[in-house]
Amino acid sequence: MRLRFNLVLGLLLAAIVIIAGVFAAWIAPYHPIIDADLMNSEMPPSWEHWMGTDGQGRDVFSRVLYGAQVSLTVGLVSQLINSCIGTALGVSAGYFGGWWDDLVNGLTNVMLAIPSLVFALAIMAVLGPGLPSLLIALGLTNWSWTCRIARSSTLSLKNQGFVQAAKVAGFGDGNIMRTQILPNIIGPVLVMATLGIGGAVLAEAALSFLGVGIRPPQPSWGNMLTDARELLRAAPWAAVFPGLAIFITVLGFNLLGDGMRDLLDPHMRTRRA
Amino acid sequence: MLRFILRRTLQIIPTLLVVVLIIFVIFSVVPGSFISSLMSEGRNATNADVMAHLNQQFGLDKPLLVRLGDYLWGLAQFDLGISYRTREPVWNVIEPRLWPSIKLALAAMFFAAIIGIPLGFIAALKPGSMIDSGTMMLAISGLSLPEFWFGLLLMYVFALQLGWLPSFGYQADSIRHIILPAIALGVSPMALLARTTRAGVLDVMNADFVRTARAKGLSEPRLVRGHVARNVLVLVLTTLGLQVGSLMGQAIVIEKLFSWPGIGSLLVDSVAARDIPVVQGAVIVIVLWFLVINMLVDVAYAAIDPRIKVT
Amino acid sequence: MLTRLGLIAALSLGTATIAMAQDATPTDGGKLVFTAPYGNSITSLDITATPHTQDEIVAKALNRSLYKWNPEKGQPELDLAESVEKSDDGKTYTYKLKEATFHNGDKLDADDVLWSYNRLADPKKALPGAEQMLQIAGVSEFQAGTADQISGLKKIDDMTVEITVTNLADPGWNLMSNYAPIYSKDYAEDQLASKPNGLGPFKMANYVAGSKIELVKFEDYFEEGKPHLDKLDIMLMGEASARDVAFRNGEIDVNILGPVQYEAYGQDDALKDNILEVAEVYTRNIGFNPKVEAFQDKRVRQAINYAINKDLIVEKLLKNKAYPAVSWLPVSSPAFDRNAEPYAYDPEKSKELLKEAGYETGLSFSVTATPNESWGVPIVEAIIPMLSKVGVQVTTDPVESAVLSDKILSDNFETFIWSNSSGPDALKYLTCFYSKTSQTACNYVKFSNPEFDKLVEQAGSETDPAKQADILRQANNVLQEEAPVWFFNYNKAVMAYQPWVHGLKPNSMELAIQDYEDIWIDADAPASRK
Amino acid sequence: MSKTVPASILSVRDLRIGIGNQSDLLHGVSFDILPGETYGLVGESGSGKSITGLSVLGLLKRPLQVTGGSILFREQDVLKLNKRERRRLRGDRMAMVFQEPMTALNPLATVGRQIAEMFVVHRGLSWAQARLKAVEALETVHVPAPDERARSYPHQLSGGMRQRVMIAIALACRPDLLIADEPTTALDVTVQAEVLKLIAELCQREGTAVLLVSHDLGVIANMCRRVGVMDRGRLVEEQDTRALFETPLHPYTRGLLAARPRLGSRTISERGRLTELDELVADTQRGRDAPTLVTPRGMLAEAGR
Repeated sequence: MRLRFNLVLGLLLAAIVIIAGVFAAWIAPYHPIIDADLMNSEMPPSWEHWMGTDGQGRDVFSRVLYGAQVSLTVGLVSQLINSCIGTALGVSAGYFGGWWDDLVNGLTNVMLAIPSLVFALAIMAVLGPGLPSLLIALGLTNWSWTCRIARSSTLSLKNQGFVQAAKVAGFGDGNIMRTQILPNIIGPVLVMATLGIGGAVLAEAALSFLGVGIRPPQPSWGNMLTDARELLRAAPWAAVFPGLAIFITVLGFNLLGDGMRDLLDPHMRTRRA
Repeated sequence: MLRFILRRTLQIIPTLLVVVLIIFVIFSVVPGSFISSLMSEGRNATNADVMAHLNQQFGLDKPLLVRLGDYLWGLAQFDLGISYRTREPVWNVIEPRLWPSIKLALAAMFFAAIIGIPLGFIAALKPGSMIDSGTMMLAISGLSLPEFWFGLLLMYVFALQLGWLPSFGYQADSIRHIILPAIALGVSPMALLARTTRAGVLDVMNADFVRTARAKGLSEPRLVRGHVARNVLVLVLTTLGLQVGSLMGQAIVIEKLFSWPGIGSLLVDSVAARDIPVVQGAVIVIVLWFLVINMLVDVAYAAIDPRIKVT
Repeated sequence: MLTRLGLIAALSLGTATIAMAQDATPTDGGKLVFTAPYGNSITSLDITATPHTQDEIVAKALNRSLYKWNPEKGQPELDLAESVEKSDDGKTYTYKLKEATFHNGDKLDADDVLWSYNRLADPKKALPGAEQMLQIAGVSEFQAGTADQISGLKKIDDMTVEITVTNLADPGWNLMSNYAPIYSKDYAEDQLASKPNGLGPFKMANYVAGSKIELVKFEDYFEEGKPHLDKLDIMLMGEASARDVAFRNGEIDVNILGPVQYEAYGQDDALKDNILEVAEVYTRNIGFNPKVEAFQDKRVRQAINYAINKDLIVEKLLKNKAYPAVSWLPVSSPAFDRNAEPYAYDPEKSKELLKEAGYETGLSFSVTATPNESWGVPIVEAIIPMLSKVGVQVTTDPVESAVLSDKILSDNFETFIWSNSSGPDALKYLTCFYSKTSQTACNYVKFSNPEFDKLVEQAGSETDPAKQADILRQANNVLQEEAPVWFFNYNKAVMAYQPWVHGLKPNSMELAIQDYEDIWIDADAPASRK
Repeated sequence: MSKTVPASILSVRDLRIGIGNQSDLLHGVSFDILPGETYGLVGESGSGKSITGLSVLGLLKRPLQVTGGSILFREQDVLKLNKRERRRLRGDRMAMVFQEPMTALNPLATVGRQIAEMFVVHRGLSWAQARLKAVEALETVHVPAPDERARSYPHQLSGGMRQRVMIAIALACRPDLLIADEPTTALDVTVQAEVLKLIAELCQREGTAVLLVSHDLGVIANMCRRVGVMDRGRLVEEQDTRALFETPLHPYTRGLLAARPRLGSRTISERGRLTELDELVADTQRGRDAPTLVTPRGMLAEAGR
């Protein structure tokens, strides 16, 4: 099946980015912050600087590598937080029902109604720029879909034989949720998280554009892109490579997520793609 | 139907209340204030007396809870308060931004729909084929571009290099001005729509009733027209609605880039100036838009899908 | 030395360009598409309600003040008054007003002036423009609530106003402010924000909030034969890269340039001849908070000034769109010392000083900075590697602009990088370092130096401009020696304009503020401007 | 003797179905159905009985495809027809009733319209005429208040009603062959009998041959004259129904009979049945043609007499 091709491609792209991020310190030929040489700013790609240098005279290649660390951290951690919140709320709401379900449902609706970028912007305004704030801002604002999926899956699982059986057998609610329900919804949640990674990387770029992203001079792709947007004419490489890195990463994780979904359930009802 | 709308309208209120509360809490702890934003340019120091008077005038010297109470009381009377920045009623500040924002959201959605839905159909007709992989890759690529980056690219190509379209600005009666921002904003919902449509078509094509229709000896065009399209539409409608609903809030970056006078850019400007009443007002408008669009989607559902009853 | 020569050359070049532009006789008619580059919106059409340059750009077309700034001469001059008589004690001024008409047809009279100034100073209205009224006698009583109007303002007859001030300084510096315009007393105040009514050369035709203001020529404008333009559009465009595309595409007629575009336009044959440059009176600096113990030591402050290669930063990062700073006062200031040498780039000396002060290692501080490309985070990013070479660790504390001033005023910073006014009134801006000036006023680094204080006091009571300048020069030199800040650069403002635009002036106060009534377009303008 | 044998309406010969070109799902199945005859195919799920039915109509879904053999319908090999000709046969000459009446109808169209469609497509009637015929069709399947029901949507009908609608659709054009794939499996026991009765009654009246696919031996016993037993893609045994129940020849058939579930306990017993079956029948004996296989022709000759 050709769809596997997309999955493999996604896996490959994601792997490249992960390797680049994990081994940045070994691969990168220069320090991304200190090795700045203003005399050599805006140099085109060469043997010494594979991707040229930016306006500050820093090696774009090294910064793209270290940027992978930041972007991956942002993507993975924020999605981890989202998944945990979403799953915990969704499963418990679906399982217990009642007022708790109503409450979670209401909260989810509120979260859906406030655009996540607006919410993240507000949180960033409070916490100030920086990686931890970004993780919190993006981690707290994107769990509503995960929550919905977890809730609806739990609702349908709740009435199935094995869950009922476990109940009759006298297992505690927490135990049932952990051992019976969680394993059955982990797949879709994982898909959502994988798809969300791309979204988080893009959100980082958008927040950087709005001036509330990662704390410079720490390199992040969003920062690099924002800094270089005026250099598009003079030093296009300073903008092209981080842009490409974002593109590859988001594409990779999206393909991966799509592929995983098709693998898990080819005809999964996708009310929201 | 009317009862349904009424009930849904009432349901909006608690959601809105929570939103107002969240924004209020966030901006009560946010560093920086409207007063400090007055001198952000570093040019002229603002007179301390003026600052004190301003604080007093806007009631910023009152305790937080009193301010919240005042705000909610005003809101109950459809009064959004007075903008710190312009010293006009907030509604006067928001109202002129409304129509441009809606226009942009609808135009972006139009673009997304006319490209995304056919793309999804094409991909789904031969699942697993090269065409499928290709179109999906294209769609996901659209999802993978940072918006401002893509917008800037559009500007360079279509405004500067080709000279076909104006690069920025808003003209009430001009379609040409809306094209580039609409495309830049629409590319990500386009990708989502293509994906949903593809999944939807595959879903429906695998449905039992399509097998029934095949067993009835229907030709493919009749099959798609009579049985597939409407069912896919039901699936796509949710995505469509959610996207239209959230586009107003998502447009921040694009509005800033293209100098589009929408709610999004007003929101960013107001956050920067700590003009809290306008921030509140803008968020309320964005949230309301989302909720109302979703209500409309539900109404549309009822019109298309007989299984859904609206009471 | 070389830099300064270059600077002077550049200055004269700018003037030359303008002189050329003014050679031809203005022709009337046509449309100008101007840009307001400091954001995507303006705050209010009522300029008295806001302190932002972005709004001033619009207000300049709509309103007139008693005085106006003459960019060519570098001093205020009468605008709405024909003549002024100064009393012998130098504190009472009698103005004979010009015949002028408001956009709604009202005629200007003395009551309008009194009403406008009283309104500005009214504490209940809390208008930022109140700042400009403080020099007038009786304002403090009025603000304190012990008087129900300003006693220093008197109507002599319908067209004559007498203003009494509290000190010897020329009130023109305050009353020329675009933030202190004359409004009509008979016009509904609540209309000002949406339907402005001024004395300016253009009146409102259409305002698209967050996008643009369209203005049309005001036929009854009081200056004969002006304005030349029929229409004036002001586009609100904060995003520089978007402005660049629009300018190159011919959609806008002027573009305030950032460093990158300054360099690019200078290298572009099609654009390089239509660039207007001016040394603006802003000094960009990093202020050291004496709260940090190390910064109480003059040697540390000096060491930092020595450690940073500001010429390189100005050249490479700002693309020479700035003049490396010597000290606080800018080159154009009469009190600027032409013989003063800036801190040289000398890392060795810096290390020595740090060693003497006991900070050979271990000094680290953060710089609170906005994202601004010329005086914000990018500059801090550039000094990080430089200071790390002398053993000083610098981190960034990026903030939004509203937070920057908040943090500074509440003394919640180690250092900040900012751009502050440093002219044209040298005394006013040096007073910011006077020890009795509070941090919330403008002594952000809580500078306190007896020698400096004495000089400022002396200058304040000196009426002879030449002598005053002399004293201020000394004060400025003390400031340089004491280095309460890192002296970074003086801004060079750059505006690119389309070849058919004439009459732009090198306004050193703020280049984006132009006398619209003097701008005109020639026959080469494209059809869309006719 | 061969003169007494009427030409079979459907004649499947050595039918092979697989994924790609490997025939690993159906390994050569042959059987005949005479006009008006009801023929049963019985077997566990996964034995290949359903795809056999689908392949006759040409509804196999990719990647499944027919890899060999022939399907003669009215002495014409439908596998050799082009897509269009084959489509014309579907619904018109051969029709199908599916297992799940809940999902087999388009939820967004009225049942009237879904029946009427048959007349529009195959008889070229206008929608208005077709609608009248649809009401008639509903009447024939004993749907009360057919006029009103025609305007209903599937979700407004009970499972049994829906299956009646399905039957109305299938028999609308009076086909020669009806393939009923587990037509009652998803229905309540009480309804099952009625629906089966309806199929039997209508087909008898019109002389429609029926290929009844079911795992339920009870259903087969009630409806069919002859039964084919399928296991693992092979037709392991074919007999007259009564004979099959009395003297099952193949060990698998014996196992199947022994493990016969109690009626009505479908879902849960299905699991149980499988395990039981595995215990009852040795793996080596499964999926092989029994040496005792009675040729269909021989039995038919007897039946025709």
